[in-house]
This record gives sequence, C-alpha cells and structure tokens, in this order.
Amino acid sequence: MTSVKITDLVKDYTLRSGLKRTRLRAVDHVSLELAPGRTVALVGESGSGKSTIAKILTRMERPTSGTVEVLLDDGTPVSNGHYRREVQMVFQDPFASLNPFHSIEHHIARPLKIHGRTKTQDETRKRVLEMLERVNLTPAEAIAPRRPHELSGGQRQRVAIARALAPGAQVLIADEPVSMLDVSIRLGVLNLLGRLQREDRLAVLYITHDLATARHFSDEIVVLYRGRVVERGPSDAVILDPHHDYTKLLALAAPDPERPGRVTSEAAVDRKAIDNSTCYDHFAGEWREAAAGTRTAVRAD
Amino acid sequence: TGCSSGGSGGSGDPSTLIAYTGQAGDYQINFNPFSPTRIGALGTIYESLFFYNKAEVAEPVPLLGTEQAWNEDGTELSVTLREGVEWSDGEAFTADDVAFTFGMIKDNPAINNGGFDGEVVAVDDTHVTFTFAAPAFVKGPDFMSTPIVPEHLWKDVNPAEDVNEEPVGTGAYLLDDFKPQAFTYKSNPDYWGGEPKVKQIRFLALSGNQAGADAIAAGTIDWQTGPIPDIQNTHENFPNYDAYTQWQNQMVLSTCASAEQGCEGPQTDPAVRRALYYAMDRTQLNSLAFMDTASDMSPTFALTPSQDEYVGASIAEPTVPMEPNAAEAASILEGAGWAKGDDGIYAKDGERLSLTVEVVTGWTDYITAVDTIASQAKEAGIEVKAAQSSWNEWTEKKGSGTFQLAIDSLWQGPAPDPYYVYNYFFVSGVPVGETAGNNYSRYANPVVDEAVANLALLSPEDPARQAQFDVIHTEIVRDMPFIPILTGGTTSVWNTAKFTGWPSDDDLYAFPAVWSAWDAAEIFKHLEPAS
Amino acid sequence: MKTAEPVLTVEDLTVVYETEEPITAVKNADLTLHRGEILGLAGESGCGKTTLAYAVNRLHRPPARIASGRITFHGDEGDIDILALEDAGLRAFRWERLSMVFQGAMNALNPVTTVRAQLKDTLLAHRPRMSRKEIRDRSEDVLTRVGVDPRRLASYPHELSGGMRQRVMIAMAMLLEPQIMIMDEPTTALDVVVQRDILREIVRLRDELDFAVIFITHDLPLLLEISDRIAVMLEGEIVELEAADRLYRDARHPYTRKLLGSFPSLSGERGAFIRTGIDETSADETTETAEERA
Amino acid sequence: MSYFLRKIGFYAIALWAALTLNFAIPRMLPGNPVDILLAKLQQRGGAVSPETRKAYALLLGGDDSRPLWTQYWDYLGNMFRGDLGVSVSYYPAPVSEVISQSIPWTVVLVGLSTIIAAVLGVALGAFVGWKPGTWLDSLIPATTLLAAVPYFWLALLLTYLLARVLGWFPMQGGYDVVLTPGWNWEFIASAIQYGFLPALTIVLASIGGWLLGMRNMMVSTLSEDYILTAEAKGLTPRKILRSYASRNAVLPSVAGFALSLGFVVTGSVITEQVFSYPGIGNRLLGAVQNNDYALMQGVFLFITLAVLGANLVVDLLYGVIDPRTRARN
Amino acid sequence: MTNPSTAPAAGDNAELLAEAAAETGRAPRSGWRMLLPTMTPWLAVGLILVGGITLFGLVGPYLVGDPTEIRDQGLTAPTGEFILGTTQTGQDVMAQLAYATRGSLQIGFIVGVLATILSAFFGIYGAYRGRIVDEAFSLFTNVALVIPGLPLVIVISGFVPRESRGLWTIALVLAITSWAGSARVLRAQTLSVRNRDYVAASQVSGERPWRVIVVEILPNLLPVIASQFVFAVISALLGEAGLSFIGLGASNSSTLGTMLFYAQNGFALPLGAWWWFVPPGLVIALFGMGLALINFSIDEIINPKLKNTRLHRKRARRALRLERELARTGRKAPRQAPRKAAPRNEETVR
Ligand SMILES: Nc1ncnc2c1ncn2[C@@H]1O[C@H](COP(=O)(O)OP(=O)(O)OP(=O)(O)O)[C@@H](O)[C@H]1O
Ligand SMILES: Nc1ncnc2c1ncn2[C@@H]1O[C@H](COP(=O)(O)OP(=O)(O)OP(=O)(O)O)[C@@H](O)[C@H]1O
Ligand SMILES: [Mg+2]
Ligand SMILES: [Mg+2]
Repeated sequence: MTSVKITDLVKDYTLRSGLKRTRLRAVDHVSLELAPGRTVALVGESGSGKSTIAKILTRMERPTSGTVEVLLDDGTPVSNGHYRREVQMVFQDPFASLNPFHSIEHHIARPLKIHGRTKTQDETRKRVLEMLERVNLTPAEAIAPRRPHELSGGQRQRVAIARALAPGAQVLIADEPVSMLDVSIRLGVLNLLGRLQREDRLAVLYITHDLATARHFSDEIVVLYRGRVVERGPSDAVILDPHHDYTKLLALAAPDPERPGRVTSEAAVDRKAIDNSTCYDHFAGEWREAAAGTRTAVRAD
Repeated sequence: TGCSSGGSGGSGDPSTLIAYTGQAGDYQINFNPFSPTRIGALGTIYESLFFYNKAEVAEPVPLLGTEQAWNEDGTELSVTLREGVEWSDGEAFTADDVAFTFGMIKDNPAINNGGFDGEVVAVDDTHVTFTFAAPAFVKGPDFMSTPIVPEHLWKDVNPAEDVNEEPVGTGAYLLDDFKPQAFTYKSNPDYWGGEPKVKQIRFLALSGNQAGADAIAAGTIDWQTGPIPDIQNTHENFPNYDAYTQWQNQMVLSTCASAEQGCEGPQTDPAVRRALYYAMDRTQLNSLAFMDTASDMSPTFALTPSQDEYVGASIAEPTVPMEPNAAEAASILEGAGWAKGDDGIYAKDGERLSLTVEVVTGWTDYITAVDTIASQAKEAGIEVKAAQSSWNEWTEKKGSGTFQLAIDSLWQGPAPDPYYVYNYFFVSGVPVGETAGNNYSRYANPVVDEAVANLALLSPEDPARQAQFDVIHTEIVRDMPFIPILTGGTTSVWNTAKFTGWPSDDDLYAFPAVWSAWDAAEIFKHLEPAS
Repeated sequence: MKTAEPVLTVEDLTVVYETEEPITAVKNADLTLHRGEILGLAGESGCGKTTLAYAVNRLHRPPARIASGRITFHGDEGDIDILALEDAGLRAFRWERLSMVFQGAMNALNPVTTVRAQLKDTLLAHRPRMSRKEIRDRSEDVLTRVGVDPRRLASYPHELSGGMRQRVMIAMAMLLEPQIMIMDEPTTALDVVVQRDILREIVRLRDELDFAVIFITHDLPLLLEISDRIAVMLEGEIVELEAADRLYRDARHPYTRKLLGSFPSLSGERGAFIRTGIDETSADETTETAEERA
Repeated sequence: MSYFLRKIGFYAIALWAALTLNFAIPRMLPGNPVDILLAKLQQRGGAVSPETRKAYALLLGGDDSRPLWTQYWDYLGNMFRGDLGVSVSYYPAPVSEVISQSIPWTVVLVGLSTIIAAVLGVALGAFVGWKPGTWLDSLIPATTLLAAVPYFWLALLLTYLLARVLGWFPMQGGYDVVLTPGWNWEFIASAIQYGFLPALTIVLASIGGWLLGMRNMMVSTLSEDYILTAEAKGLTPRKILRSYASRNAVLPSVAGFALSLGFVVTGSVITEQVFSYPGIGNRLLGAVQNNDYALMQGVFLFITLAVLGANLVVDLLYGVIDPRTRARN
Repeated sequence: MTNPSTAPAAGDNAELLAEAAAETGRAPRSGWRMLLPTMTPWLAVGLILVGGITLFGLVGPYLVGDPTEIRDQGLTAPTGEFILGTTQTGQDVMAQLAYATRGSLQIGFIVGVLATILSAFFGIYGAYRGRIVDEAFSLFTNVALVIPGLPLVIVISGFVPRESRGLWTIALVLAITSWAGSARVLRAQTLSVRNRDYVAASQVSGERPWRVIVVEILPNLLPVIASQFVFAVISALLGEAGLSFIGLGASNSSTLGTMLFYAQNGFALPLGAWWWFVPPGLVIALFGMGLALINFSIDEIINPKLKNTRLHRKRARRALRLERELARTGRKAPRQAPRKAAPRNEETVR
C-alpha cells in the first residue's frame, strides 16, 4: 500500500509576451494527502491548477517548491526509479490518450515490460488479457489486437485505466476521466474506478469540476481556487455545508432539477470579489490561511 | 523573322551595325585599352602604329605609323608617324604621345602584357625610335599593335585602375553612348582616313552563344562570331545572313609528353602519340563535334593553308590524314613493343594502353570530340576515357603536369608567323611540379630549342629562317608532343543584306572575329551600308 | 407555460447523409416550438441534434439532404415554408427570424476582424439602409445586454475569453431580434460558473424579448432546470417530448429514464441519482450494452 | 510592439547568419580561392599588390596569418561599409557598383511577376476552393504539372514558340537598347514588351503553388464554424467569400509570399540567363563562370538581403493582417 | 511548388482517417495501412507516373544501348530504330534518357533522404525537447529558411572544385539548402503531437525519450514526413536540373539536367530537334507532377478536411440532386421508409 504526501507545493510558470516576462503562480502552497483506499476529489474551476498538480504528481512537471513524497507501507519513500510504477494517471481525453497507431495490447504491454512485471512474451500477453478483463473489456482476446479508434469512448477510457494499473500502480490520478464521455456511459467508468479502488485499496486523486460526481465518488473533497485550497473536508460536508464563498458558488452553479428556475432567481456573483486567502478545513472545523497549507491555523471565522 | 516590332537595337536602322562579341552578361563601363576587362575601344577608338593581319601572310597595315625599319641586328626600330592626325578632342597627335604610351607601359608592369623592355625616343614630331638590348625582330608585331593614348589626358591617371569613361582616341569611331546592356560608337567625322561609311556600331550584351544564335534568328544583330545551328545552311535559313569561317585554332590533344621531365603514363611513348594521331577519323570528328567547321591541319603546326609556304618538302605528310589508318597505328604500336590484349586493347609490360583526356565541363564540342575520339581509338586498340573538370582544374593540371592527355587548342602569335607557336609551345619544357608556361607537354628538345633561338635573331625577311623551320618540323612531327586534331574554325555570321565589304576568301584583309578587336576595327572601316 | 401559439412547426422531418451507406440522422421528427418558450433538446452524442438544428435553418450541407418533411415558420406576416425558400428569401429569413448559436461558438467568430465589423456586416446584410450611428448604437446595446463592455467592440475574437466570445455570439444572435434562437450546446466547453452566468443571461433575455429558444445539450439536469419542454432524441428519432417537470417526474420512454439515471444528484442522498438510484453492477451493464450497440 | 521587436531581432540574427555564412563558405571549402582569384587576376593582366592580396584574403578566407576572428571583424566592418571587394571579371569596378546596376531589373521583373503570380494564383485558388468538388478541381493536375516544370525549360519552350515561331515578343534583353532608360513612356512600354516573356515564365511556373496552397486553405477554411455562422447570418455568398473565407484562407499565402520570393529569385537566375535579361541572376552566373568570387559573394549577399528584407516587411505586415500573431508568444 | 507556406493543420489524422474508413463500412485498417492514402484517380495517375518513370530509370539502362555511342548519322528524328531519335552526334536519345533518368532519380532520392533526415532531426527532436533546444533549433531553422537556397547552392558549387563536385556533393548541398521548410512544418506537427495525451501517457508509464519519439510520435508524423520527402525530391530534381543547366551540376554524371544542357548547347530547339530537348524536361515535369499528385493524396491524410470534400463529392452531388427532385415533386412525396432502428434491449434499462 502506498500513500502520497504533498507538502507546500508551489508551481510558477513563466509567461513570456514579447520581451516581458511575467510569473504565473498556478499552484500556491497546496498540501494534500492521499491514503490507500481513499479517494480525494480535487474540484475547482478551469485554470485553478488542478491539472498542474496532477502533472507534478506524475513528474511531468517539476514543482517550484514543496515536496511530493510517495511512502510505502513501512513509511519508506519510494526511490526515483520506482516512482512511475507507483503513481499512474488516467487522462481526460480518451480519444487523445491512446496512440491511434498502436494496438490496445501495445498500450498495456508496454508498461508491463518497462517495469519488469512480465518477463516472457507469453506472460505479457496473459497479463494484458487479465488486465483487460479486470476493466470489463471482454472478450479480451478480441479487444487486445484492436486499435483505439475501433473502441468507443468508454472502452478507451477503460483501456487507459488498465494501462495505468498495469505497472502495479498504487496511486492513481484521474484528471477529469469522464468529462469527455457521453453522459450515459460516465457512470460506468466511474463505477469501475470505484470498484478497482476498493479491490486494490488504491489511493485515488479524482480531479473534476463536477461537484455531483465528486460527492458521490470520493471520500474527501478539496476545493481549489486560483491555485489555492480554499476548502477541504469530507465530501458531504463540503457539498452540503459549503463555507467558502467560492464553494458556495460552485454548489450553486451545479444544476439541480429539484429546484427549477433557480438560474434566474439568483443573482450573479461577482467572482472577482471572492478572495482565496483563506481556507476552511472541515476536519479541523476552522479557517486557515490558504497559502500556508495545512499546518498553520491562523484564525477562526 | 516576323518580328516587326524590331529587335534589340533596332536593327532596322540601316546605318547602325549591331554586333555581339560573345561575352556573357552585361557590360561594366571600361574603355581603358590596357585593362584586361575593357569592353571596347581597341582599334575603334584607340589605334596602334600598325595593324597585323593574322589571317594572311601580308605586310602590316600602316595606321598611326606609316613606315617601320629595323636596323641590321634587330636592336633598333625606327617608325615614321602619320602626319596631321588629331585626337578626338582636337589636340594634335605627336611622337610624344607614342613615347609617352610606351614609357607608361614600361613603368606599369600591370599593363605590360607583352613584356615591352625597349627604349622609345621621339626623334621629332613624326619619328620615334625603339631600341632594345637584344635582337627583337619577333617582338615587333607585338608592340606595334599597342594602343596609343594621348599624353595630355593620360599623364595623370593610373592606367592600371582607370576605366576611362570618356575615351579620346585617334580612331574612326567615338563613344556615343554607354548602357550596361549596350554601348554605341559613332563615326568620327574628322578621322584621318576619312569618316567611315558605317555611322554607328552598337555592341549588345547577351547571355552567351545561345542568345547570339537566337539574335541572329530574330535578325536583331548583324554580326556575331560564334556557333549557330545548321551553320552550313546559314544563308538558306536566314537569307540576310552569311556565315564565314576562318581557321586559327590548332586543336590538339596536349600530352604530358616527356618522361624525362617526370610525366607518367603511356602517352610518354611517342609511338602511342603517333598511333593516336593515326587512329583518329577526322572526317567524323569534324562532322559530329565541329559541325564541319574545322579544317585540316599540318602536323608541323604551320597554319594551313595561309602558312603552307613554311613547310619544307622534307615533310612527307604536310597535312593530317582525314581518314583513320588503323594499320599504321597498329604497326607503330607493335613496332614500339605494344601487343594487343584479349580485350582488344594494347598493352606493354602489363600496362594497358589506357589514357585519360582532361576536358573542361561545358565545352560541349570538345566533350563530343573526346567521346568521338574515344570510340575511334577503341577501334585501334587504345582506350581513351574522358574526365571533365573545371577550367581552373584543367588549367592547374596542365600547368603542373599531372595529366595524361588534355584536349586543347594552340593559339597564334601577333603576326602570321609560325615562329610564335613554336616559341610558345615547343621550347624548354620544365619538370613536372614546376609551373609550365605555355609548354604544357614539357617537351624538351635541345634541337628545337636551338632552332627557335636562332629564329629570333633573324629578320622576318631573312631566307635563312627556312632551314631552322625544317629542323623544328622534323623534330616535332616525329615526337608529336601535341597530337594534332584539326584546325578549329572561327565562324562569323554577318548580315550581308545590310552591309557589304565583309572579309572573304578573295579579300581577307582581317581575321573575321568580332571579339578580335583590332581585326573588327579594320572590318568596320571596310564596311558599307548596302543601300 | 406561455400561450401555446406556435412559431415553428417541424413535421415529419427526415435528414439523410448520403454516404456510402446512407445514414438517416433525423427520422420523421415532429416538433412544435411555441412563442417564447425554451425547448430543450437532449440526447447522447451523435443522435442527430445538430443535424436537426441545421436542417431547420437549411444550413445542412451536402451530403446531408432533407429527404422529407415540412418546416413552417409562423411569423407575424404569415407562415413561411422554409424548405421552399429560394436563395435571397432564405438569406433574408436567416438571422432576421431565426438565429443560431453554434456548438463550439468559440470558433464561430471570424478571427481576423473585430467584433464591431462582424456585428456590422450582420446588420447591413439585413438592414442595408442603417446609418453608422444606428449600427453603433445597436451594437453597443446588444453587447451591454449580454453583459459585455461595449468597448470590446474594437476587440478581435482572440482577445476575448471563451465566456465573452460566447456572449458576443449570443449578442449577435439577438441583433435582429429574431423570434427563434437555436442554441447548440452553447455552454459545453465552459466552466460551470461561467456556464451558469450565460444561462442566466439567456433566460433573462428570453423573458425580456420573448423569443423562443431551442436549447441543445446533453446535460439533462441543466435542461430540466431551464427549459419549459424537453425533447429527447435517440438515434435520430424524437422519442419523448414533454414538459420539463413531467419528464422529470414521470418519464415514459425507457431511454429517457436511463438518461435521468445517469446523473447523480447533488443535494440528494449520497448515492442517489437524479431519477433512480442505480447500483454499480447494473449501471456497468447498461453502459456495456450501450457500448456494444454503438 | 514586442511582436515587432522580436521580428526585427530575428532578422538581425538572420542577417548576421547570412554574413557569417558568406564569410565561412570560402574558408570551409577546400582549395585556396585567393590563389585562384589572383591567378585569374594576373592572367588578365591585373596588378597584384600585397594590399590587393590582403583584401582578397580577407574577403575570401585565404591563407591569412591573422587569427580568424580579426579577419571576421574586418570582414564585418567591410560589409557594413558596403565594401564588397572588387570584381575580377569587371576589374577594377567594385562589386557594389556592378550589382547596383542590375538590381532594378531583377527587382522589377521578379517583384512584379511574383506579385502577379501570387495574386492570380490566390484568386484562382480561392475560386477553385470555394466550390470544391466541381469541375474546377480538374485544374489541379494541370497546375501541378506547371509547378513541376523546370523554369528554364519552360522559358526556352516559350521563347521558341512565342518569340521565334510566332514572333510576338522579342527573344532577349530588357528593353530596346536604342532607348535611354528613364521614366518615359516609350522606355517603359519597351521594358514591358521585353519583360513579358520572362515574367510569363515566372508566373506560369509559380502560379501552381499559389493556387494549390490557397485552394487547400480555402477548403479547410470553409469547414470552419465562422463560415457557417456567416451563412446563418444571411450574408451574401460574395460577402462570405471575400470577408470570411478568403480573408482567413489567404493568411498562410501572405506568410509564404516573402519566402517564395527566395524561390523565385532562384528560378529567375536561370530565367534571366535564358532571356539575356539584365538582372542580378545574369551577374551571378557570369561571376560563377568567371570565378569572380567577390562578385559571387556580393550577389549572394544581396539576394539574401533582399529576401530577408522582403520577409521582414511581410512579417511586419502580417502582424497587421492577422491580429492573432501579435498576441501569440 | 513555390509555395511552402500552407502547413497543414495539425490533426489526429490517423484517427480521423480511420473514422472515415469505418464510416464507409469497410473494415478498419491496421496501423501501417492507415497511413496509406485511399486510392483515387489522381493518386492512381500519380503512382503510374512516378512508378513508370522510376521503373524506366531503374530498368531502362539495361534495355537500351550505350548512350555514348556515336553514329555518323548525326541528328535524326525518331525512327523505328531510335524511338526518340538521335542527338547531333548520333547518340541514342532514348538511351541517354534512360541513364539520365536514373541519374536524376538518384540525386532526387539522395536529397530526399538527406533533407528528410535533417528536417526530422531539427523539427522533431527540437520540438520534442522543447525549451532552449527548441528555441535554438527553431531559430536555426527559420534562419536557414529565409536564406535563399539556389543562389547559395550556386555560390557553393562555384567554390567547390569540379573534381570533388560529384553526385554526393551536389546532393549534400541541395539537401543542406532545402530541409528548413520541412523542419518547420514537422516542428509544428510535433508540437501538436507532443502535447497529445498519449505522449504524456507513455512518458508517465516510464518510456525513454527516444522511444517516445520513435515509437509514439514518429508514426503519427509519417504522412507529413512522406509529404515532405516527396516535396524534397521534386525540388531536388528541379534544383539539380537548374544547376546542371547552367553547368554547375555534378561532374561526370548524367542527369536530365545535363541532358538538357547538352541539348541546349547543341541547338536542339533552334534545329527543331524537339525529340532531344522536350523529353528530359517532360520527364522531370511528369515525375514532379506524379509526385505532386501523390502528395495531394498524402495531404488528404494530413488534413482530412481536404479529403472529405473529395470523398463526398459524388455523394454531395447525389444529395443535391435528390433534394432538388424533392423540391420539384413537392414535399408531399411518399415518405421514405425509415430504416429500422436497431432493436434496443430495453431490459437493461429500468
Ligand atoms: N505549461 C504551462 N505554461 C504556462 N502556464 C501554464 C502551463 N500549464 C498550465 N498553465 C497555467 O496554469 C494555470 C493552471 O492550469 P491547470 O491546467 O492546472 O488548470 P486546471 O485546473 O487543470 O484547468 P482545467 O479545468 O481547464 O483543466 C492556468 O492559468 C494555466 O494557464
Ligand atoms: N457530414 C456528415 N457526413 C456523414 N454523416 C454525418 C455527417 N455529420 C454528421 N453525421 C452523422 O449524423 C449523425 C448525427 O450527427 P449530429 O452531429 O447531428 O449529432 P449530435 O446529436 O449533434 O451529436 P453531438 O452531441 O456529438 O453534437 C451522426 O451519426 C453522425 O455520424
Ligand atoms: Mg485540467
Ligand atoms: Mg452536435
């Protein structure tokens, strides 16, 4: 079992326009913990830094400061060489995350080979079929030689999940895994993820901007706003009892057919007025300074 | 042809002669007659003392000089100058101008191409005397054709660098107008010989031979010297024009001939050279490579037919054989110890008789000629291969002696006298590695050297010269350091409908080539508008 | 519900893509749009929503063709048979009577001219006699209505954010005050919050100007919230057309029910879905078979 | 503003690269060009003073004893003073003078015919692309044939047919040399008459590329949403074609225009040769044939400068035409 | 081929193509097969031209006689014996054409390969590495792009001693001056492919960089590379012909350009010897045209928007016709029988 501890993560991007350079702080002192068997949902509007966190976790970007530690059961951090085996990712766009040139088998066999999970050709093939079956892609023999475009979006996303799990990953980062899928098949994929998570006691970071699924599929919700965590807590608590203005706004924005006509009745909120300097922590039941992460409590509301 | 709009230069104007020299590209103004990059002025604007007609053995034509006389031993030459000649700016031409011109040349090595090393003294207004340290008979024609420039204008300029934008000369023409695409002369009304009949001469800039041929086809130029298609039928194809060919370039396969001087390869064996000489089918060569414009040649290198009189009776074969003679070639080779191998190629001591001919890329007639020779030589059991390289490379190879054969042509001296050819090409070959002058073959034969040296001491009229020539001929026909091919024709195409008085076999008063400035100037003066 | 005066009737509309194996993207669709109503059109990807919308405006391009049907616009000056319109008539009809906001409206603005120019040429195409000042006033007016600063008229599309572009498109759609506006997934690519703002804008404008809207999306919960009636499409057919609340409470067609079942409810019980709670295995199965079929 | 600064910066670098290339080529290649050059100069009877030798060594990179970078600095200095050395084939004329005589011809011929080809090609391409799938598409194979024809071959065929057989045009030259170049109608008419065939060749040989490029862009553009929007807005087809479709589709062609100048100058080098046209290409060839290295380098430098300049202008212009470029990066 | 500007828009070509294929009901093609263009009349013509000429260049020299053999007959028009007549020196034009075609193809091919390698290196590697490498490479590419090629080639050829100006030298020089345009297009394509999730995914699963480039990125760029290769071959052929024509071509080699050079110097056209002058140029033009037509089909893979128009041309016409018919006969025409929807398994939905 593997857990992840993110501490004070900061990521700055340098933007260049002509000769001018400006810094953009995409992630601002974010701390997070992923534990085996738990799903943490990271919600927030577009550009709030969700994918950036995912990229840092998968080591596609280097953090400007802060640490990401992946700890094994016994508390020892995994070595750099094994990092990729432990932490894997499912991408947002199922159409783009599989190489149209290669067969499904290739996609799953590669990580197996890279991480030395299988030795022989036969073994690899057997593992591939096993993986496909685990993600409900049956008959596996028929699916394996196909190419991505011969599969539907939902099936592709399952392949992507199988690929992520192939190296034996214990930490799974799912960056909006269903937002590109048709409504009718979203639940299937999410349920599959849920099942695998329970079976393998994975630590999952579920990135989304859909509050409803975040609530239903995760244990904890972390709300990100302009790079900072502005609210965190158990899912129900965050959704049903939002404290921060921004979370309230999000909850409001989600459609709710139980209350038709809400759209017009409520006035627009000026988002510029929402500040991101404070964070409400439902676990501790108190406000903190957002940029300082979880350690220092500042002031009560 | 049907081009009513008139072509370049308005060929319609009946008194303007339009000429193309064959030079590619636009003109850059430069009328300095001493500059290697001059574009004109020689002969037309600036005149020399005498004009030497290379095309015929004849007396020099008096221009600014009227008479010349050598002393007995050839160290002093007195020249009488023409009276009453004026520069085109109105100043009088005097002996001082002549003395100045030669003095200037001597002081400026950069323009002293002929290596003039005499002293010139103006005796009076119409007489000058040249004195030399050694007999200089053979140098006469060279410096007698030096352009004379006015002292009053030239004393302050650097003759090596000046471009002389406004030339002032004594010639029959004046510069009228210059553009990079064309420049025009107009007749000099005050010319001492009377104003020429052709009132304007325009030189056009074109991109090369092809363009020249096209211009003839379009009727936009009146005279060019260069190839045109179907040259034999020029008059049928273009009724206004006639083609006329003269022969001056003795085409040869140069060989690196002298093994003593370090040359390597089968061609160092005179037998091989002679065998090649007999292997050639010159009729075929002439028709395939030279459009039948070449003419026969003497293995003695006296121009034929104009210098035939120099060839003594001792030479059995005064002109090259036009048909191949395989039997002769074979007997020569076998006589020298070569034996035919299984592949039909001769060999000696394990060495195949295989030769490489250097040829300049782009010289299509020569390339064709080499290809043709190769197939002819094969019949005779000699393998000949062509190797194309750049002019630089080719020159460099010839100069350093790192070649076997090179197709080439020998040029003539300033006067119609075979002495110059022998002096240029057949004396004192230097070892391979040292830079050869003109004698690429490195042929070094003390007998020839001595005969040529003797010739230099004799006056051109001296009958004793013939003996020396006979010696040279015997030696070089036997050794054949340059294998004679044919004499290359220089073909001019000119508009006979517009102008009359062009040189002809009957009246070959100048060598007809528009690029040969002195000759061209003579021709301009002879021409008359047809109407 | 407003007065049931129809502005648009679509009868028996069939649109076929003449591909090698012809695809009937819209099958015998019947639809009536009433004055001032918001008609939601829902359905999964590829069921023919966009095709239907285009056909209504005759914007479909070969190889699509209308194989049968009749589309009638009930204007103030009488009925217009849209399918019978010739070039000039069709051009006059478009935008004047019926305007559209396209799927991915981000790219619907000409990238090389300013917003002003694009509003202007729309106006001039229909009101050639309009003066400069009138054009400017009108342009500023519509932008203000959708909550975009009129100074943005001088901007090029790339200088606007996605939400702003969407608003500009909506402004453009309102420019001639048409009776019908078709909006094809106008908010799909946007952030939830921005999406909300735009929806609010649309509903408010509809209330103000009383145009009818056909609102296309596959976000059923959203439709339930804003539309008066909802049509559900499945493989080219309109399988259900009901008032929103009726549909929500009492969907008749199994497909509608399945759709409703795919959305977890935000505020309901944990594990509850919009319509019915579906346990994991069966949901899985559902998608499985749906995919098999596809 | 920064877009423009960036562009200018880029061209400064490109210019420097071109200059450096010019400096490096003779030094990188085998052989000693200075010796060849001086041999040539001597052969023509020119004077070779030590200064001349040094100057050429500097220009061409000979066996100069000084360190490379001092040579380089001197070279750059010379270039900025416009001192390109002395032409051998036109000795003693400086290279800059030789080149300046030919510039106007090439600029006018190449410039005009490129513009004509581009405008015509783009217009035709827009037209063909506007109605893809119609008979107009069958124009495409023909244009690809034109585009693949060697310039000079086409030029020769054209002269043969139009000038020699039909006699419609003069075969060679830039104008009737009887006339004095200047801004008078007679001369201009003659220049047009003489320039027609060369221009026609360039236009014919390069129009295909424009047509195809524009057609393809047009087809892609037509499937953009904003075209559909324009149609939905009830705009007339003419308006859509002009302000929406062509306006967007033409952008890559505009960007490619200056680059294509490079290609066309290239083609014109040979075309000029065929037509004895008094342009810069003619000079370049003359220089090559006469081993006039200084002139060769000078012409190359000039052509490069011209192409760079044209690119710069187009780039700056492009920033105006396509508002997006200014925002990018 | 003077307009290098229309860089095709990036797109997930293979995928779109596959979709198109699936749409037409054919079995989807395998990875490599997807990269092949669909057969169209144009492509067929292109393939026939290119194939025919290539075959001629490869096999021709073995079938014809000695191209340098000289015959006394001189310039003769085509006859039964000499299909394309003879040159001034009686050389068989057909034989020369065969050898020259081979020479030209050789140069074209070598340049194509070299230029492709160069452009792939600078375009793909630079874009993949990103940041400073990309900046440097792309600056270098752009500079190389704006420096005009042929004048540079002429200048370089002018400096290179003729002896070392062999086939390879010329090819190298042509390649060095012609890769930049392709590199720029490849860079743009690579940037778009590199940002695609599957590249990120393979990086996340621990693939090594070179493997990511070669296995994940490269295959998706193949159509572009192929198109660039074809373009490079065309321009090499033209460039070589131009160089040879002005006498700066490869020495001691026979190409179509040198053939034209000799034809021109032998006054082929003025003498009316079209059989000598026209065929070499025509072979170049036809080969170029063939390549361009092939390229056109490759372009359709790269930019499927182009394809669709053509693919649907016939259908579009049919649709238009049917619709007009419908309008004429009135919309009261009998309903088209709706196709039966696939039976839906209602059990699975509650
Ligand atoms: N490579 C990059 N260079 C510069 N800025 C970047 C880069 N990647 C992301 N950003 C910026 O960082 C911020 C956070 O981006 P991020 O992708 O993490 O947002 P997100 O929450 O995932 O948004 P979305 O919901 O739209 O996916 C954004 O403002 C974005 O523009
Ligand atoms: N140009 C076309 N040629 C052939 N078939 C097409 C074309 N455009 C659409 N189709 C087909 O028509 C059907 C309906 O497509 P349409 O775009 O109307 O769906 P949609 O409901 O708008 O889907 P989405 O929610 O993804 O926008 C689909 O099966 C599609 O494959
Ligand atoms: Mg993201
Ligand atoms: Mg749609």
